[in-house]
Amino acid sequence: MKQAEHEIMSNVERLFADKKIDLFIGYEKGTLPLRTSPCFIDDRNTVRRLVWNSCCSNNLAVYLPRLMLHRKGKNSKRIGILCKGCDSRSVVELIKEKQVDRDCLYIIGISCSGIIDSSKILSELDGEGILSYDETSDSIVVELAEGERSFPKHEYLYESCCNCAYATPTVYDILIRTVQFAPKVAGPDPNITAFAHKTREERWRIFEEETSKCIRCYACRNACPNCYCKECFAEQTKPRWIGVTNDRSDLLFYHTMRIFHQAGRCVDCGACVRACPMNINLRLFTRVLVDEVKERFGYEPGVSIKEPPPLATFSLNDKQEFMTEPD
Amino acid sequence: MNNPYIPASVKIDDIIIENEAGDIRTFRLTFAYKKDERKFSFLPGQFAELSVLGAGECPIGIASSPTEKGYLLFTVKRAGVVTTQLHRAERGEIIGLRGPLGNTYPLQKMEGHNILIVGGGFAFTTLRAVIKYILEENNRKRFDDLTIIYGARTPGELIYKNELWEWEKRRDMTTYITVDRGDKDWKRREGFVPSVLKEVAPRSNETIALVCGPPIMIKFTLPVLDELGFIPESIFLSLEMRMKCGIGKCGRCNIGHKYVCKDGPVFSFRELQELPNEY
Amino acid sequence: MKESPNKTSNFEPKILAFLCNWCSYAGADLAGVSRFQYPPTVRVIRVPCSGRVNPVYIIKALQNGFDGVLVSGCHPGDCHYISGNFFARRKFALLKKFLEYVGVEPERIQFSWVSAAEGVRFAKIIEKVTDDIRKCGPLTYFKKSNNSIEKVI
Amino acid sequence: MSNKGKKVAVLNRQDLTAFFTSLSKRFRIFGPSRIHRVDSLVEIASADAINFNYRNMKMSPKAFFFPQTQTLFSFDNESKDVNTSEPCQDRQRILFGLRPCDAQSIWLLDKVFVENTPSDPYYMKLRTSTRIVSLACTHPSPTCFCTSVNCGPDSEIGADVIFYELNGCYLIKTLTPEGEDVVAVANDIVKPPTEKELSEKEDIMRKAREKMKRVFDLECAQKTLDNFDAPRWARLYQKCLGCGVCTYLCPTCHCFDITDEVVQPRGRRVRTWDSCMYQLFTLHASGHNPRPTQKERMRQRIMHKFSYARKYYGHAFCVGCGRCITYCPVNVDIRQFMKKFMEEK
Repeated sequence: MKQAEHEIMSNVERLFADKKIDLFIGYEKGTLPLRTSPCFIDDRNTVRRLVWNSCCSNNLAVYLPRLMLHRKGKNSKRIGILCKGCDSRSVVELIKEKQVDRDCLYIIGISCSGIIDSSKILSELDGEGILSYDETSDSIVVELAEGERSFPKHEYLYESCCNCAYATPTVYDILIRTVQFAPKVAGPDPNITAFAHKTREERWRIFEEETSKCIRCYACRNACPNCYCKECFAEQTKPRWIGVTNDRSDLLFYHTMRIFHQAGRCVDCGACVRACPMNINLRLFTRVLVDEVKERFGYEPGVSIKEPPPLATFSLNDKQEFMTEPD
Repeated sequence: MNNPYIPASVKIDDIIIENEAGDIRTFRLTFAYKKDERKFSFLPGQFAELSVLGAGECPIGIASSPTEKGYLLFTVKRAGVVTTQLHRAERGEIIGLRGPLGNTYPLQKMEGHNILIVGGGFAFTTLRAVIKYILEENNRKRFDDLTIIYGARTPGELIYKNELWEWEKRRDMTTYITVDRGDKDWKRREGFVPSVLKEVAPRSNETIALVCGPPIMIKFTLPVLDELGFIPESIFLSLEMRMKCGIGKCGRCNIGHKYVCKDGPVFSFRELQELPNEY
Repeated sequence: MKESPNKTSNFEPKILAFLCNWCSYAGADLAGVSRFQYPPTVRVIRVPCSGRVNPVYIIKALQNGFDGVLVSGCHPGDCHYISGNFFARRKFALLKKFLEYVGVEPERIQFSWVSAAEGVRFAKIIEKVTDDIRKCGPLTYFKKSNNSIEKVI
Repeated sequence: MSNKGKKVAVLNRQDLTAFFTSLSKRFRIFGPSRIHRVDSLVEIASADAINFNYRNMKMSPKAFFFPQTQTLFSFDNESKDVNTSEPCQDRQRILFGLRPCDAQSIWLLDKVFVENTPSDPYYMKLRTSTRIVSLACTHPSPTCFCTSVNCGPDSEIGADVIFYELNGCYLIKTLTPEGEDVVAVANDIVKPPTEKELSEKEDIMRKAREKMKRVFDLECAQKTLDNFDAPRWARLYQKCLGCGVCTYLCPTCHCFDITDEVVQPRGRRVRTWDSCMYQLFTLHASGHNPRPTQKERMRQRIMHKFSYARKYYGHAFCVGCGRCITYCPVNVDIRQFMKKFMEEK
């Protein structure tokens, strides 16, 4: 991991030196244990702040649409961005949806071996103060007041990383290969299939119970790179689609529609699940659309820039088994 | 314990369409219950929250002066959800009114001084209130001469037209009415309010200036007032911010540590210079 | 979610139908003109094309008291705007799968193709949709109630 | 913390259940309990439902007085007649186990909703029917910084009664008249404190305070804070996503929105939480927005808590609970901001 960090720093330093980029978005050390934080580097001598480890969880592509808006017209150089596999797929989606143009970006891709869910480790330590943490190739070593504890990485990954099929970025200008430790083979997620086999009433009860925890803080929407609308349907007043209260039915409406707006676009990076302060298991509901789009249209978002998004195109012989026919 | 969020019900007595485009209307409201009317004592410069049940509330300056007994005037431009509903209301309907809110123009400070009133567009509502208050017979002698400079984009956009022509004829005040672009039968002055102000150049000593208008007009009027020798303490601005509660609690209308709904909407330019310019 | 077992036949479901102006609306018109009988449970909204129906409208309908929604458009290939119903077909495929997955009865949201000449087909589809939704019973778990209890604790 | 004048008593740990059963006759008791690994303040029936080893609740207690959704009044949408009958509040409530920082945050909210005239009747109704029993902190979590914002693990501001957890017993200090009739219920099972217990409490508290070294000094950060156009504002906001997590979880954030909601035939005017970090918070109907980008909004949040509130209410509106640090999706850390303001001259 340290070697990858140096590679990133030297690349970014060279890019600044050659005046190719005037801003680089990467990760810096977080102020909380097992957390990193996005950072915006705009000159050479602060490149030292950049880090790379298994806690670089945020999807940095979320900043690109607003930066593009901000830079329109000004002849600024390119934006550098560090992309893991899922982040690069988000960048591809943003390029496809004309929010970001490819030649305004300088993408440093980094193959990723899965990101650690710090809340899983912290809840096991039950609030114990972590003095410092270090990382070996396959486990996280945490130093506590009374000694050390090590946590094997593959047991504490985010669900999205557990069956990630794109550990290597799909678009990049430079690729940094870290020591590759392949996560489990990408297959259907066990607790998603378990949910799908429950009875209809049971599934609805879980959906209603999960969404009723929502406090309408919109962290899931603002953390998602695909959610860049200037005015979200949830906040429109002319017409007002949904109420502003945390009324049970408004929460169902909001989550149903926000998730459905990701149909055929969601790259399953897990940013919404990480951002939610109320631990709503959003992935339980977003994942079904990812699988359905793959199975029905054979399309995976964020893979190739040229392939049109599924809902922006059609084929004459799309399956229509769901249509109602009079008996 | 009285509840500051419950609106008093008022009846719409009359609706006057003020401009040609028809998106500015003046509502003449009378209180449905006498006890609300007694409680509603206000001075020029204050505003109130007009409330349409089912749509919401919007803060509108009180355009009538306390000297006009028995009714209240509110001039509303159709812009958002509530104002659109208001513009759909007909005569005789009951709507809600919460107030009076905010502070007033500095009437004590203005006594014994000349008054310069600079207004623009449809933000002439509270200025009309203070003009009517000054022109009241027993109030008029408390103030020296009164100069009004009021302008709008086109002749059709001028509001309170009949009162404007009346004020022009009066001798105890001087009124300059201008438009940015006149049409063929516009005989009066043409030009932006700040340039007319520079041309008219009223004396600045012993004079209090009240300014209210769109941000662009204020931006160009203040330097002209400065050239004419007006000190920041004697320039007063009535500001407009997004508001919801109107009683300094919902945290939305602050400029620095002051709440425009409670410590304003009228601020002296001196106060505004101390506050961060985020309005 | 208390599933009210109101399966008795006297429950009259309220169904919203988005009918595409060029085919389904004309088909419904034909059904009416030729006096084909079908249950009066459907309120119709005419839309220029089935592709114009935004899923927000469908969820809004379920929230405001409808028991089911039908969207009907031209047969693939007949669309006045050439590809409106093709895009719609993909969108509805995903919407139906998603709502079914989270626990809404699949019969509550139905999509169909009805051409301008198929008055009989339109009447039969309305009958089928009404029976399906009558079996599901009134939609209570999505409806917005106006005495929503506040979490004042 | 001076002990003179304030009634101090000691309650053995085993008598806690008896204390609760007699309390629950007169009060509805809300206490900390862990549900799906989340500590929250919920209504509890008996003492053993309380789980005592919690750092702090995830949600701040403001929801008990200023709920996320509150009906101001309801009306019939056809006849437009208004019904302002508020829901009746039955038995008095006790919030047991509030941390001192949360108790102080309620004291700050009182400044906004009660002391700032006209006072808010909805808040008053919930506030006057509730008593706060706080539990002093013995081992603060890494994100706590209450000692830097003149609050502390044993701060008594805002609480009616404060419990100090010693080994084997609790030292109870009554702080307000309302607190007296909470402790009066346990008069027969409490005993006066011995010298040993008092000194034990002092050094437990000293140890807790030392665990949290002061991160920044509010006074000297204040001076550089007011430099409104300082270049650092342009760097601090960049990673903020503009979501509402920090403001909705913050115990002292009190901004709200008032909207009308109609479900035919009835309608209601409802007050809901709002956040200065949202884009539409200050958007005028004309399209003008005094705070157009996230830079102004982040600046507003920091300035309101540490500068404007001090000028308007005389006290910084931050109690150092650390929720905005723990739950921010991009790890924006308010302590880091304040340290930067301190270092800058």
